[in-house]
Amino acid sequence: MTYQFDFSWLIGSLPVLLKGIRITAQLILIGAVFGVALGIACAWVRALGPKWLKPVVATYVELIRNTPFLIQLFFIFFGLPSLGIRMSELTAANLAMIVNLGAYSCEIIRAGIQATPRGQFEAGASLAMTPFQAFWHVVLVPALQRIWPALSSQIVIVMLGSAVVSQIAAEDLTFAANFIQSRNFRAFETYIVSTLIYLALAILLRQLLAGLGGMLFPRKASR
Amino acid sequence: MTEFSFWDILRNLLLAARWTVVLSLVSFIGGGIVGAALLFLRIGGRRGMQFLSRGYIQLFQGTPLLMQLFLAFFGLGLFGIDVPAWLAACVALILWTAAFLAEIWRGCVESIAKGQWEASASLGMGYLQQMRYVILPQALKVAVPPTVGFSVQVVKGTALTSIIGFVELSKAGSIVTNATFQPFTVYGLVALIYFALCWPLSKSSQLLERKLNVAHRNH
Amino acid sequence: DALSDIAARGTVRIAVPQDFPPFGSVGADMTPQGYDVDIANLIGEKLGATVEIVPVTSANRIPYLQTNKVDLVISSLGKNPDREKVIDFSEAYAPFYNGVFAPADVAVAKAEDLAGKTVGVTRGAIEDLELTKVVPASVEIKRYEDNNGTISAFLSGQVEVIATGNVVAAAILEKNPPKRPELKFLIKNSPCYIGMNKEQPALMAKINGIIAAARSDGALNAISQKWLKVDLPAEL
Amino acid sequence: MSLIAITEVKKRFGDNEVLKGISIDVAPGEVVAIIGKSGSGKSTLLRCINGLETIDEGSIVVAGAQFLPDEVHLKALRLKVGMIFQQFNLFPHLTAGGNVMLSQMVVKKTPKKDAEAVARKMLDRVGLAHKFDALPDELSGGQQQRVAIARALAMQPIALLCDEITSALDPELVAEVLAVVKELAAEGMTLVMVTHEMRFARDVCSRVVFMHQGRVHEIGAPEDVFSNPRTPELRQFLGVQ
Amino acid sequence: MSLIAITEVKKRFGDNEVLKGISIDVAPGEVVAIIGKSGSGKSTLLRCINGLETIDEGSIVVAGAQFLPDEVHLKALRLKVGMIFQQFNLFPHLTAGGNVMLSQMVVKKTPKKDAEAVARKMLDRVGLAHKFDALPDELSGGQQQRVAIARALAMQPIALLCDEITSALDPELVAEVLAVVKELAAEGMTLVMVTHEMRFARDVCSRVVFMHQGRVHEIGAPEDVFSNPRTPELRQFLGVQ
Ligand SMILES: Nc1ncnc2c1ncn2[C@@H]1O[C@H](COP(=O)(O)OP(=O)(O)OP(=O)(O)O)[C@@H](O)[C@H]1O
Ligand SMILES: Nc1ncnc2c1ncn2[C@@H]1O[C@H](COP(=O)(O)OP(=O)(O)OP(=O)(O)O)[C@@H](O)[C@H]1O
Ligand SMILES: [Mg+2]
Ligand SMILES: [Mg+2]
Repeated sequence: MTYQFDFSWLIGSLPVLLKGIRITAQLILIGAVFGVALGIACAWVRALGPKWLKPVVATYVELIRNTPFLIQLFFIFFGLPSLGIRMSELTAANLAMIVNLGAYSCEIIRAGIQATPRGQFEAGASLAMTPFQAFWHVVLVPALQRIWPALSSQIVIVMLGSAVVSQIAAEDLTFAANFIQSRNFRAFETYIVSTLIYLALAILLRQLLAGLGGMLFPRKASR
Repeated sequence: MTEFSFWDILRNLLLAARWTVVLSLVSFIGGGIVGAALLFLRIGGRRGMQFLSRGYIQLFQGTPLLMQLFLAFFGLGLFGIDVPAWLAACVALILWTAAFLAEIWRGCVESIAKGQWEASASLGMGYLQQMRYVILPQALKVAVPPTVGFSVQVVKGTALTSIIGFVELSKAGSIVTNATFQPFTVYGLVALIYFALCWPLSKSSQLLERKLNVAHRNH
Repeated sequence: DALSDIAARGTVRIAVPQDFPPFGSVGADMTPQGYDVDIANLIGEKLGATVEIVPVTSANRIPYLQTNKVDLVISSLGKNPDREKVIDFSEAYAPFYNGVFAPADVAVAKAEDLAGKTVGVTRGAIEDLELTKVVPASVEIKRYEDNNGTISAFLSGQVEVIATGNVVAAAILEKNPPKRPELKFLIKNSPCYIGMNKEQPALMAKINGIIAAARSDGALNAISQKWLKVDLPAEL
Repeated sequence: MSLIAITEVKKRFGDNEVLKGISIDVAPGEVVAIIGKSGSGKSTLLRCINGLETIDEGSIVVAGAQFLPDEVHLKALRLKVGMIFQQFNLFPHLTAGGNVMLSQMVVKKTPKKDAEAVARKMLDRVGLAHKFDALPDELSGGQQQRVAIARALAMQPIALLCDEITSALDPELVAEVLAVVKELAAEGMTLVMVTHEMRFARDVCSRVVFMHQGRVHEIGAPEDVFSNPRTPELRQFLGVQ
Repeated sequence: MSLIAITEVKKRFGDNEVLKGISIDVAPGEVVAIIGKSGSGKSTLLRCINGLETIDEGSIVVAGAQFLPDEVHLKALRLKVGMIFQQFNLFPHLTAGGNVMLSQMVVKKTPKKDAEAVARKMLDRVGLAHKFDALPDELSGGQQQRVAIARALAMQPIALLCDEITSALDPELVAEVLAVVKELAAEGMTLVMVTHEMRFARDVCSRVVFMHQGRVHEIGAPEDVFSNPRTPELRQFLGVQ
C-alpha cells in the first residue's frame, strides 16, 4: 500500500464538520418529534379514526414505505416546485424525514395499539371517557411503552438515512464530508472520520432515547 | 444531442431496474448466509465471539449505508485490493443486510418460549440438537414475515450504490433526468418502479404475518 | 509504471462524466457520449489500447484515480494548486469558461451584485472553488452533489442563479427549458486537464504528446466543433 | 320506582341470539346476583347495561333516562353506572392513585387537587390508602381489584355492575375483595353482580337471577332460589338432586 | 439403596437463597409428593435434580452417578430422569407422534421405525393412540399433558419429575392426567411430583415432603403428614386449625 494517511486537515475543517453535526442533529430532532407525532395521528386514524380517512392514511403509509427516501426527497425538493410549492433545502429535508418517519412510526405504533388488551379500552369507556379520551389517556402510553425499542431503532435508522439530504445541498454531516473532500481530496480520511461521527451520534441517540423511555414510562415492578 | 422519448426513458429505467433486482437478490441471499453465521455466534458462540458479533452489528447498524458503500469501494482499493463497483456494492450490501437479519432473527429465536429449551434439555438434547430440531423450526416460522419485510429495505438500500458509480435504477434516474430535464416524469417513473418492486414484498409480509398470527391464536 | 501497465493490460480505464453535457452525458441507449468521451476514445486509439469507459461524478472522480480504479480522469477537471498536490495534470485538452448564469430578469453583472442572492453550484467543481473566493460574504452558495442537482435546482426554481460552464448552460438552453440560463459574467477561464496519478512521467509524456499531436492535426478542433460548436480557442 | 329497568332486551351476535328477551327491574339500594352457566349471557347483559354492547330490541332505562347509543347519552349513562371487570383492567402506566384520578380529571374536569383528595378517600375506603403511589404491577390481584372498585366509586355512580370480579383471583385473595363489596352493599349502593360465589350471593344479595340460555330462568329472594330451586336446570346448576 | 440421593443441596439466585440445605432420599419405586407454599422452592428443587439449574452446595446422586454440570454428565443424567412441566412444553411444530419420536431419534439415534413403534406404544399407554398425527394445537390441555408424559416415558427413564402438571388444566381435565400418573405409580415407576392436589397426594404417594422457605419442613407418610401435621406452618398450609 502506497497511500499515506493524513489527518492534518482535520483541525482546519473542524468548523465545517461541527456545522454538519449541528445540522444533522437538528434534522433528526425535528424529524423525530414531528415524525412520531404524525405517526401517532395516523395510528389513531387507522385504529379509530373516521372511515374516509383510513384509505388515505393507508395509501400514504404504503407509498412511503415502498419507495427509497432519496426519491421522496427529490420529489419534495425538485418535484413540488412545479406545483408552486417551494421551500428551502433544510425545510425540504425536514419535511421528507417527518413524512418518512411518520409512515414507519404509524405502523409501529399501530402494532402497539393492537397489542393493547381490549379490556383497557372498555375500562376507559365504562368510566365515561369518549373513544378519543380513552385512546389518548389509556391506550397510547402503554402502547408507546410496548413499542419504544422498535420506535427508537426506527428513529436511528432515519437519522442514518438522512445522510442523503446532502444531495439537495442541505449542509448536514455528509455534506460536510463531501465538501471537505472536494477541497482537500482526502476522501478516505474524511469518510472514515464522518463514519465514526455517525457511529457516535447513533450510539448517543440510542442512549438518549433509552433515557427518554425511562423518563416517560413507569418501570415495571420486577417479579 | 439525442432526444429521449417517453419510451426511451421508461426502457432505460427498466433496463437499469434489472441491476436493482440482481443486486437485491445477491445482497439478500448473501446477507442471509452471513447473517445466519452471525446469529449463531451471537447467541451460542463463546464470549469473545458474542462480543465480536455484537460489535459488528453495532457498527453496521450504527453508520449510514452510504458511508459503508464508499469505504468498501475506495477503502478496499486503498489496500491494493482492486474491486469493481458491482463487487464493492455487493460486499457492502451483504455485510449491511447480514447485520440487520442477524438481529431480526435473534429476536425470533428469543421469542421461542423458555419452556421449549427446558423441555428439550430434559429429554437429553445438546445445544446444537435443540437448535436444529426444536428452536429453529419454530423460529423460522416466526421469522418469515419480518424477513420478507426487511427485503424491502434491501431493495431500497440498493439505491445508494449510485454513490460508487453503479448504474442501477436511481442512478439511471439522475442520468436520464440530466439528459432530458424532466425530473418530474423521470423520478415519478423511478418511484413507480420501486413501488412495483417493493409493494408485493411488503404486502406478502403482512399477509404472512396475519396468517401466522391466526394459526397462533387457534389454541 | 502506469504506462507499461496499460500496455500490458491492453486496456486503458478512463473516468468520464455522465451528468455534464456536453462533456459527458448519455444517449437514448444509455451509452456515454460527449467531448470527454471522444477525447478518451482518441487517447485509447493513440495508446493502442481498448478503452474502458468508467462513468463518475465530480464527487468521486479523484478517489477513483487514487485507488487505481482508473488510469486517467478525463472529466472536465480543472487545475488548482491544492489539487496539484494530490494528482498530476496533463496539458489542457478543452476550453472551459465558467460563469454565473440566471434568467434574463435577474439583474447581475459582477460578483458584487450577487450580494444577498443564492447561487447554486456543483460541489467540488472548479466554479465552486472559484466562486467561493470571489463573491461577497452575504452570498449564499448552495452546493449540490452533482450537476444533475445543480441543474434541477435551477430549473425547478430552487435557486435563481447558478455558476457553471458556458457550454453547460448552452446545452441546457438547447433543450428549451422553462427557465433560460443567460450568462451574466465570467468567473474564470479554466481549461480542462487530464488527471493522472503522481510520478508517472512516462504516461504524462505520452498523454501530452497525444494532445499536442491532436491539436496540430485538427482532431481536437473537430471534437470542439462537434460538441461545443466553436473552434478551439487560440490560447489552448 | 326502579333504578334500572330492563325490558324485553334482545341481543344477537350474528346468528347467535345471546339474550332472548330479558326483563329485570332493580330498585335503588338493591343487590342483585346473576348466576348461570358459562355462555348463558350474563356478561353480555351487564355489558348492555353499561352500553359496551348495543341492544337489538327492548329498552334499558337507568334512573329514568333511556339508553341511546350516541356519545352524549352513553356518557351520561356511564356516569351513572360504574363497571368492574374480571380482569381488573387497571391502567398499567398509572399508579393506583393515578388510576382513580384519571377519569375524574378527564371526564368530569375535576381539578387535580380535588381529584387527588377523592382518590385518597376512595382508596382509603377499599383499605388501600397506603398504596396510592404503587403501580398495578406492584399490587396483588386482590389489591388491584380493590383499586378498580375505588376507581369506579370515584365517579360517584348510582349503581355498580360487577362481572365475576373475584374469578381471576387466587382463593386467599377473594375474601378481601368480597369484604369491600359487602361493605358497599351495607352502605346502600345498588349492585348488579355476576358471581360464582354462591355463599356470598346467599348472604349479601337481596335478589338472585338465574340465567339460562339467554333468558331469566328463575328469579327471587336468595333463600327461595337456593333452597327451593323450581326448575331442573337450576337444580342441576346448584348441584342438588 | 436410594435411587435419588439429595444431600444438603443449597441454591442461590443472587442474594436470594432459595434452597437452604435440602436432603431427601428417594428409593426405587417410591412416589414422593412435594407440597408447600408458592415460592418455597419446590420447582427449583426439581429443576436442580434434572440439571436445569446448577446447585451451589451439596450433591445430587442419581442411580449411583454423581451429577456434574458438563454436557456428557448432563445428558447421562437426563436419560435417567424425565421431567414433565406445568406448561406441557410440547413442540408445537411436531405432531403428538413426532413429539414422542424426536428425542429418541436425535439423542438415542433410534431408527425412525423403532422410534415410531415406541411412540405408538407410549401414546397408547396414556390413552392417546388415536391422536398420533394430531398437532398440539388440536389437543386439549389434558391430552397435551398426556402426550408430554408419553414423550418422557419414551426415553425409558428410571424416574419421572412432575412439576404441578395439572395446575394449568381446567378442572374437568385434571382427572384424566392424574389417572395416567396413578397407573404409572402402580406399575412401579419412581415419581417425584410437586402437586397441589392434596387428595391425590394422600391416595397415591408413599411419602410427602412439605417444603417451607427453602427447607424440608416436614416429611413422612401421607397419613402422618396430613392427619398429624406437627408444625404450625404445615397446619396453616393445610388449612386446619
Ligand atoms: N363479541 C362477541 N361476538 C360474538 N359472540 C359473542 C361475543 N360476546 C359473547 N358472545 C357469545 O355470547 C354468548 C354469551 O356470552 P357471555 O360472555 O355473555 O356468557 P357468560 O354467561 O358471561 O359466560 P361466562 O360465565 O363464561 O362468563 C356466548 O355464546 C359467547 O360465545
Ligand atoms: N431463575 C430465577 N432467578 C431468580 N430467582 C428465581 C428464579 N427461579 C426461581 N426464583 C425464586 O426462587 C424462589 C422459589 O421459586 P420456585 O419456583 O422454586 O417456587 P415454587 O415453590 O415452585 O412456587 P410455585 O408454587 O409458585 O411454583 C422464588 O422466590 C423465586 O422468585
Ligand atoms: Mg362472563
Ligand atoms: Mg413452581
